[in-house]
Amino acid sequence: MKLFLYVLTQVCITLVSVCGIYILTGLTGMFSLGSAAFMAIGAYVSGLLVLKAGLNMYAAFAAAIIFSVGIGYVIGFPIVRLRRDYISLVTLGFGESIAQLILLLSQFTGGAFGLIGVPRRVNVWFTLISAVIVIAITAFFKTSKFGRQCIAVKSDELAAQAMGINASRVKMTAFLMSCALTSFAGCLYAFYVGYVGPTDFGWKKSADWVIMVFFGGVNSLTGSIFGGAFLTFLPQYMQALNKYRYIVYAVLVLIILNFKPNGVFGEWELSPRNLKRLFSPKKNRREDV
Amino acid sequence: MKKYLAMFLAAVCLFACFGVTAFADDPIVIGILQDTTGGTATLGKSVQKGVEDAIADINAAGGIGGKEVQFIEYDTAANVDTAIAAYIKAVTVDEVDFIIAPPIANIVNGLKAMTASFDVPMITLAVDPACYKDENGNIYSSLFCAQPSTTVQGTIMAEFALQNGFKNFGVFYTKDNSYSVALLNPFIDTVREKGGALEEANIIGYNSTETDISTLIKPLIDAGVDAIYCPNYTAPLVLIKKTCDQLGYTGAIITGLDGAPAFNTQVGADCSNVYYINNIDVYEEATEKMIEERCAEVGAPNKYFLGYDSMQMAAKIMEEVGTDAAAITEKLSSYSYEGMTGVISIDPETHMPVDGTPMFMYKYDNTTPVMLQKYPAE
Amino acid sequence: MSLQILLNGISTGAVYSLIAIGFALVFNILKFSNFSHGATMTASAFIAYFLVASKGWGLAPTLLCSALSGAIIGLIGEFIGFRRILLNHSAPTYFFVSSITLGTLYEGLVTLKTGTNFYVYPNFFDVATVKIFDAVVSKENIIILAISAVALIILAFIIQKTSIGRQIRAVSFDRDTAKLMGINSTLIIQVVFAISGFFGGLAGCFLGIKFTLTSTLGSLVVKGFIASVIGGLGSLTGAVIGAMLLGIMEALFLSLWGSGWATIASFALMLVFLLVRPQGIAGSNVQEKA
Amino acid sequence: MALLEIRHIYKNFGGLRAIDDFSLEANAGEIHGIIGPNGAGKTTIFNTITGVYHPDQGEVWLDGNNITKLPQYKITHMGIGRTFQNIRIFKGLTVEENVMCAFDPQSKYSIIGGILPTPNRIREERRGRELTRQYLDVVGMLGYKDEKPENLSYGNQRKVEIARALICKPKVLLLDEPAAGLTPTEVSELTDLIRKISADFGFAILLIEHRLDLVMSISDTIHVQNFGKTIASGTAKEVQNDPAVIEAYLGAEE
Repeated sequence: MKLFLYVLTQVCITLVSVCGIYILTGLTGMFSLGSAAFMAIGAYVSGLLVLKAGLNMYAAFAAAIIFSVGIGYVIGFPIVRLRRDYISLVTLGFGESIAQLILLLSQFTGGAFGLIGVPRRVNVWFTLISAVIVIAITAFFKTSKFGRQCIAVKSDELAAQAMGINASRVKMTAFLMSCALTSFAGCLYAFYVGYVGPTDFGWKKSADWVIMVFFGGVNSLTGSIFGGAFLTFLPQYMQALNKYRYIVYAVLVLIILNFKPNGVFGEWELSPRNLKRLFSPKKNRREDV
Repeated sequence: MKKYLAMFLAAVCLFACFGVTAFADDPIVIGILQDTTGGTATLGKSVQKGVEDAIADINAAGGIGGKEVQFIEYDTAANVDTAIAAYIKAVTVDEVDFIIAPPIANIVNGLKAMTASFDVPMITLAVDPACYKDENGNIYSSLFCAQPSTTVQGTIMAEFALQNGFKNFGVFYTKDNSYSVALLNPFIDTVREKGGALEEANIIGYNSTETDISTLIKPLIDAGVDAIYCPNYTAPLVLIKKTCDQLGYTGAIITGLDGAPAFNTQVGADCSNVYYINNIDVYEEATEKMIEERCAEVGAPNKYFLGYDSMQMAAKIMEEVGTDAAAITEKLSSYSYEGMTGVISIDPETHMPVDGTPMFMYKYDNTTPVMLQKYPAE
Repeated sequence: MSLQILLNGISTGAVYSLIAIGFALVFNILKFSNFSHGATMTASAFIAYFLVASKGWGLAPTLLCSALSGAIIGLIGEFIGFRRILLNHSAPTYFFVSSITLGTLYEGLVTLKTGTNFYVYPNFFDVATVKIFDAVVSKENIIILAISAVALIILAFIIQKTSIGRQIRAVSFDRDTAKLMGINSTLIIQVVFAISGFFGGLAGCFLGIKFTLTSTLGSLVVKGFIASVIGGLGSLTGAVIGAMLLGIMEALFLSLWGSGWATIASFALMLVFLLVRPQGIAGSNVQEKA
Repeated sequence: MALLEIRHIYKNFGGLRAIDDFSLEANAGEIHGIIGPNGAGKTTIFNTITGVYHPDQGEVWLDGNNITKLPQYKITHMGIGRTFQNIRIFKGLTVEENVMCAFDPQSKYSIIGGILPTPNRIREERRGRELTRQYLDVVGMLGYKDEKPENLSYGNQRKVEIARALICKPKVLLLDEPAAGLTPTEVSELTDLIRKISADFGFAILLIEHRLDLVMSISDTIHVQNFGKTIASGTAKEVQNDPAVIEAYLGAEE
């Protein structure tokens, strides 16, 4: 049971960042390989604020998120102006630089040893509630004017501009949302594990989140959440075949990408309307959205 | 129809995840948590084999107090999250009596916060003293180390280098590797105390992802140092040695445990200028026999023997006090055990071997290891 | 900036250019950066090590074996990872995700066989280095330079002058129209993946020789990605120039500020470069019309 | 000072001169047709007005403001709505959401409203939905509001684009070949629709169209473009028998 709770916590923390990536990549089609760096910023800043400055945990979380959004704003400027395929490169470079900064500021961050002794004040219920709140926020974001504008910019940026949508501001909002959520995930991680290692936030971790969104369903929040939960559970429960773990993981994702390209859930969204539609009698059901 | 298929597929996958593993009956169970995949798997696999062979020998000699000893292997995959999941599975689902944990400081730092809430005794081989203390310095009760700390190793290497007439030192270490950083200060402080020359400019750190070793190490060679201290893993060490040869560096290269054999064959060139430290005296007759018989494809023989001794020490203690966790930890905190790597006596303050634990300095004659000195000298 | 640092930069740049060529080829035709290229390099380097190098044959057979296995892996990769996505006309980001997953799959298979201990190629030359004034260059680097130069010339010739080259350019402009014009797009895409895999094999083998052969060697593919972007996505000559620039720049920064600041400086420079000239050195900037 | 004034704009791509000294004045309620052979620079004129790119020379004034150098989305806010030559509908959004997108810049709630159901948001979303339904009804597409636009017929997609342009509350509406690919019945439907919206909303309409019967029947003034130059402009009758126009279309008389 304890193991299930531990893995559940990990799933909740991953879902918080997967929601951020869903807004950035799922809704707005921007591809970042550096989002894990914002998780690192969130973890280190909140940890240090509590350890060195004695702030209470919630104030430290808020400060860490605001700090990450600030950095996101600075790095966001080039991102919203550049062509789509450069975004992954700029964020990749940014992620590597943050990893170096963490090592260089070793007197604060503990350098290669990582940040030790962060008080473990976050339990599984805290992460569960945070995940539910973040999912709700993302769902509201998607159905709001911001969500629509993101999808419009993703589908056709020029036409969106012609309809009066400020594409740069929309991309910036989506990017800052993803920075905020991934750094919140970082805070949760730091205060659950009690230790933040410098090398756990490379570009492979950002790529994993994107794979989770695609696996579940790039246009559907429900799909991304399923993708995040399933692909986090899988490795932990495959301890037995540990050598083959990565192979099974990769084969599974490849199958989904090849045969069900828009993910296990496709466009389907868990909404009361769709549920009613799914289980209503066959005859009056038109092809659902 | 397609939608039902997707829902069914999702449900099956989620259900498959909750399968519960079978529960072993009541023999003594040892949890072997090691990195068998990822960057440090060579070390992890060597420790794992050492512990397995020790358990085989113990069972051959009648087990512990007549009870058969079994083991369960967990792969920590050089990643903190996986290590924690494996640890919790070991202590809760499989309820192991004793854990042998990886020799990697990052992993132990990640695990130690968890050990406070479970009191299963755990021996690890991470040599960085910080791994055994929480942030205000008090020791985790059920966490122990069976290998001399980096302070011990760093000091011995510095004393050895000074005694052998090296004067002007350079340091080339891996910044993002906590093992390497932990071995840094003991060496530097001892050299500076005992009159060796080591300017700040000659201490160069680089990243394990960086590949242009020639550009990085050139300042040291230009500074004309007569010995470069390289506390890095074996793979980068081979590269550093080759680059130094190419750049025409003839001074000494002093490495940590990772300069031990298999390094010489992988360099495939004259290693006479390489000095390294080791926990075992390979020419001591029992050790030599064991290396031939069992360590054919073991990547790091010294880690094999450390794993072997840790398991034997744990077995001796459980022989005396049974499998009650509190009794084991209490006994272990001041226990002393004579094994293949010499006498391991745990210091209650640091839960690490006291400073007197023996270590051996080696040199290569072309590519064959030559044992030079035993520390502390008899 | 001593001669040695310059030579180090050029030799790093040469390896990056082999990676970048493989990258630019695939980007040229499918408009996405193929991140499984890194794992193709590692896998073919390991295959060459086990089949040829450990038996003591010379450098040339090892390189050939590595290049050919790279080509084969490229073909397999195209079939498993990208064929169906191509047919479904999905968004480029799908290619990206499937290329990363493909990379994880290859890396998993490689670590399955080799575990994670590292291997070292035998020394192919008795005297490994050549002295130029006071600087030292290893023979491998010279060969890498020669091969990437020759490869670039041959490739440029194929792409510009031969009918296969014309078809490749046609498919890279518009896959579907090329199909309507009677070009077998799928075959052409396979050819491109084979050539890209060929270069990946070469790059992987040289990486194994220059550095030790570990299963995580593939992560250097990121350098090829940066080089091909600086050079202008899709253009081969741009990729090689970008790679050389990146190699020399890294060596310069490393020698000036040491490893930490060097990464940050190269990121900052890349950022400025992209803002000033978004289409890269040799790329073309097509104005999107309504 | 007319509602929309285009003063001598020039635009070239490399050596090609796409627009060579084009001027136009349009007031509320007027319909201006722009015709000419393919490649005459008609769509380039629309792109330059709406800010996809900026003219090399000359100025564009709307309702007394100089909008020449404004970014695209700002020009739309100033009151220019447009449709596209080849349909550019937002995939992944339903028909209703497509039109709502054009309304969103006017809806007043902040990011807080974006992530929480604040009263502001609920009120603005409802206002948006009502307005969208109203405009969809104008173009007769209300029944398809929950459909995916990609599944609709070509004509219906065109109507959604028009509804989307209308909701921008434009002062000037730019229609880029709205009748392209339509069946004759759909063309007459479209003609009535254009007349209706011009009458109901009273904004100026610029219309690019190859269907000369449609253009001639509803345009007040017509501008004929050829290789970027305006070779003639005036009422339908004047333009019809202008020799330069005939030559451009039917080739010179023997």
